[in-house]
Amino acid sequence: MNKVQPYTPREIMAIMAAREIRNGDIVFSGTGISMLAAMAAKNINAPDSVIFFETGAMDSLLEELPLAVADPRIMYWSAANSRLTDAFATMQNPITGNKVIAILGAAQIDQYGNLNTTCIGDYFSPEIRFSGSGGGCDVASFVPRCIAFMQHEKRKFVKKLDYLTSPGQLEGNNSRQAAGLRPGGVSLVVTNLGVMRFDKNNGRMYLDKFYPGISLKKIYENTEFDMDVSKATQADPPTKTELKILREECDPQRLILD
Amino acid sequence: MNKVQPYTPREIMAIMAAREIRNGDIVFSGTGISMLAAMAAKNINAPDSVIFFETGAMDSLLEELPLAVADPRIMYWSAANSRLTDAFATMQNPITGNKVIAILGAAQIDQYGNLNTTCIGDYFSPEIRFSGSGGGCDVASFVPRCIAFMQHEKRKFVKKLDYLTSPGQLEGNNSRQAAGLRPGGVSLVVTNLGVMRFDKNNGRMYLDKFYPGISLKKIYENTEFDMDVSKATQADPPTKTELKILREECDPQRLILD
Amino acid sequence: MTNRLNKVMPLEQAIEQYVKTGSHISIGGFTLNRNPMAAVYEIIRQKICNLHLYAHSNGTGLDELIGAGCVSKLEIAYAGNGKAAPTCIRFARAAQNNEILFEDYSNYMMSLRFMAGAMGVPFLPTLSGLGSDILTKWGFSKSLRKSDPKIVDNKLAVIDNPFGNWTGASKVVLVPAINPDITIIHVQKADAMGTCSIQGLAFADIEQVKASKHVIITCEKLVNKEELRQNPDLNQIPFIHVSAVCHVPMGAYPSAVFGHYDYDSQYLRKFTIAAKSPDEFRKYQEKYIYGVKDHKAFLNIIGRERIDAITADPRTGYSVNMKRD
Amino acid sequence: MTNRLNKVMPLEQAIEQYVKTGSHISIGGFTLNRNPMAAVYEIIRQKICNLHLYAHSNGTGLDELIGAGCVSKLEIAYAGNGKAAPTCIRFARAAQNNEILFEDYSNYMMSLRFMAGAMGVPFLPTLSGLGSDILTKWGFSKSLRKSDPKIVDNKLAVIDNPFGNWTGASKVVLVPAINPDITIIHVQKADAMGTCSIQGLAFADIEQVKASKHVIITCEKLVNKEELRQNPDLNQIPFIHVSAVCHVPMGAYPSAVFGHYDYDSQYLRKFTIAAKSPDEFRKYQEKYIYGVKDHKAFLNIIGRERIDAITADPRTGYSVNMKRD
Repeated sequence: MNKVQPYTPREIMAIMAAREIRNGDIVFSGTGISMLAAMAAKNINAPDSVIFFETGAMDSLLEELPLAVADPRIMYWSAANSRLTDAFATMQNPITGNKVIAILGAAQIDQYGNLNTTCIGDYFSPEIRFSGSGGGCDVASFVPRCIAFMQHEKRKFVKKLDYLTSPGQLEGNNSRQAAGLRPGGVSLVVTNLGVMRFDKNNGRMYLDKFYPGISLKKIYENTEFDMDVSKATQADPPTKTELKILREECDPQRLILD
Repeated sequence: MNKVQPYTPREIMAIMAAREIRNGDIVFSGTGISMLAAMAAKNINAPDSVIFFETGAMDSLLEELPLAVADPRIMYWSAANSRLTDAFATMQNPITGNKVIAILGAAQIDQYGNLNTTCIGDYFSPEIRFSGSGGGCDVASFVPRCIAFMQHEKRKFVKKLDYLTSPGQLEGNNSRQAAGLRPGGVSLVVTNLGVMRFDKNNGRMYLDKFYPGISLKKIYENTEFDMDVSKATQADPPTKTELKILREECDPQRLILD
Repeated sequence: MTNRLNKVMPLEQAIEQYVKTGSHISIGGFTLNRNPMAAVYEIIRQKICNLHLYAHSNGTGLDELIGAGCVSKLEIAYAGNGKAAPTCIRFARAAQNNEILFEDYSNYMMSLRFMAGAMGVPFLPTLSGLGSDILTKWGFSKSLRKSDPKIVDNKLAVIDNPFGNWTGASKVVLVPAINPDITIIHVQKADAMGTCSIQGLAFADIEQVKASKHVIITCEKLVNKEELRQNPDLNQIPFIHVSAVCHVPMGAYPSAVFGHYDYDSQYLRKFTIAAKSPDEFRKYQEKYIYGVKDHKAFLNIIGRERIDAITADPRTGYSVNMKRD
Repeated sequence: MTNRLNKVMPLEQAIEQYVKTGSHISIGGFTLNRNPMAAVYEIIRQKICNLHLYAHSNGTGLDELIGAGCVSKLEIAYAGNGKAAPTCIRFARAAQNNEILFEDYSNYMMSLRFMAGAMGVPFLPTLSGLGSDILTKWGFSKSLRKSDPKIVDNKLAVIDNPFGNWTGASKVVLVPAINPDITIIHVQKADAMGTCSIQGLAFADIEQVKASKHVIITCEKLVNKEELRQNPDLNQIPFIHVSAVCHVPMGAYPSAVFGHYDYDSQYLRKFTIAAKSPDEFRKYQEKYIYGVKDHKAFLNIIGRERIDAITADPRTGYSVNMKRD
């Protein structure tokens, strides 16, 4: 047994996401901590998972951690270098798409796992403008499992998104299906406080795990909408082995960890 | 001035088609005599024409005459080897498609330049079944100029096609446009007797040129539908230079010429 | 799981495992090039029948499968085999004698249908075929379509352009996606996981593979993963699409493989002549298909001389000055 | 004519000839990779404005063009530049201050729109975005759309699947084609006629090129035709699509070119810091863009040391162990 090691919020977030990835998954990775989580899974618990990028690289070797999905580091020693249209087709087609798990970030999330990466305020004259969908809307539309990384703050866990960029369960119940989407969207939310999942029936977010030392009250106070915390248990903290691999093999340059 | 050289029907057909090709044209070539005509144009009168194939090869060197559009000879020293979807997109897109001239064959043609390459008799239970459209229907739908090679026989120049595989002017007048097609389809028919074109207004086939020694009566007798022959003049026979290049440079193995 | 590290198996096993009576199937290549012939002959030897075959322009492989009675339904754009058979003989006979149900599309339509399947959308649009009988004559009846959930309800659909006259198109033809149960292609190089590198034209192989629920790769060379990873720009098919990898040198013979061998025009002509007579055709099949154990034994009958004659010149990728008759 | 034998010209001339005030334009690359930066800077120097820019995920080039006031309308999926700027600074300011009109799509939608343009069809279908605000919030008003024939009447359309529930889809989103007046991309190798070979990921460059009325290629290496013809499988763009070829070594700097140089993370960070302050940004532009004659002069200011630091390692194609901050 490992005893509890000191770890940073970013480290536990990467490990919580990595644990969700199964051997054989095709891991769609966005920018930043997403890449670290994908590499952690591959190096720790899912050696036969396949990392791939919307830009078209499949199963890149990743001798160095890439910092963008167009980083030249992803083009080296991949199984195939293709194009955006190919990469998204791989996810839209359920034959391959159903094996994909995506890791995304967002500025806002609501109780149904819908994401906003577009703006705060009015879309046409925004207070704060963000980067936009990128491939986020596409992935959330196509694949059965998505992990969202979020900072757990009230202004980010909101009752109503300023803009719905990437569909989750829309308005819950069967509204995602009614809109014409396949089952999918965000299925796991990983924050600096805990891990959330979604009720299979009504599509609402609930607290699955809280991190050691984090109170339910703190999570409650940092979430604008009502969230069921009754099923929550404490997360197993990162093990010594997990942290060692994360630090020494996934990001030795500490590009994301710092 | 060259004096008239002996030539075979196949030779004059190849030369008549080649003369229609202009420098700068992108020449879509089908199988057989189409390829010979395309190579003749490139070697004689349109050195900057570009030969390309529905299978995806663009501007192949063609050290040897290919005998099929999937012949490995077209894959050598091309500008790019791509796929069927790319090749047809090049024609469907008017930016490039409007520069394409296609060379096709058919089993039947009607007075509006519609082609049948599918069957004789009932489609569902054919007397004679042919290869089918291949890329013929696509090309005839997309590109502004097509050359059709035909044997000039009454059962091939018919009042009504047994099956309309590749659209020409459909029922004449503006029916092609009304169907949703861009201007295009067969614009020149080259047979063993002469050369036919189409009236800009009503879309009907008329005789443009008859070959030296061929009577209008013979053409009339070998055409099932009424055809205007009033504008016809005698074709200039192949020149010594044209024949020499055709025989010595385009098909020295006499794969098509024999 | 699609990323097993080793998917290599004997061809016999791959065919048995993935090609079933009634399977919806597509095979790679175009007319006389890169048809997966070893797989085709094995399907025939295993007497797998009632296949629903999707083809754009298949030649060599298609006509063998039809000639052997393996195919009951066919969706097709073109059945020809170069100079040897401007129309495939057994295909024409089967159509004329109502031995198969067939439905015609164009090459682009069939390619788009595989592409739609690969993209995971129900259809793709084209401007091809407006005004043609391809739109109006449906080879499969409405009742057959209704009764078989694996056949789409409509052969195709024509809609008004929902974007007005955008790009100059008033009407658009929509062609429905194909997702075969199994696609078999033959490539120059594959590794044990199934990543493939096709040299020369890819035809519609990539779309066919990505549209399919299962994929068998036969390859000229089974190479190390490292060899393929050195230039990922030359690999068109990543392993995630592939179910089985079979190492079958000359596995496309008598069709051509760019960089390896040319098509055997003599064999194709021999096939055409035999195909015209039921008796001769039975003798042909007995000698070259049923009478041999596998593709290696088949190639032994063909003999060294023919194989040498079609071997590709390394500069051009085909057999220079080969007698093609 | 698209097959002139020699399309080589100086970049200044190509930009002047093909990029006009009000042009609808797209540029190649993705965030911090293979943006045609020499061309972007030349557009800025020539003070070409009122551009209508189509982008999927552009970063470096997009933010310079917007920062310089060249862009009045933008159709976009993503504006970010890696670690240096998760959201592009000048883009965000321009959106927040109503200095540009913008309309949002997703990356796949924008890629499909270029692909539709390349294919010559008015739209392509996708299952992306159903239920999202991308479908409901249109950045360009109905009246603007009506008044400008170069803008499509509808941002997109949702239709019921005309093939029943085929492939499991009940509804389909149709996204309209884009056919830019001009696309500019930067590639590793081109010949004088314009045939191009892109090494590494192609992003959506190929679709963008084939969708465009005119195309300018800038290239690291201007090579003989013969060099490209030796391996046509590595050439994604045949010359028929290309209008002008400009030989501009390091023409993507400060973005990366696989096999040649990495992105300059220090330069990108410097740009981000400057972009946050109007005064600093004017100084930045004066020094690096307006104050230099051309890309060569720009690279002279950057200096040998930075260029050596980002030069690609021949094995991996990027700068190994480069400090990325």
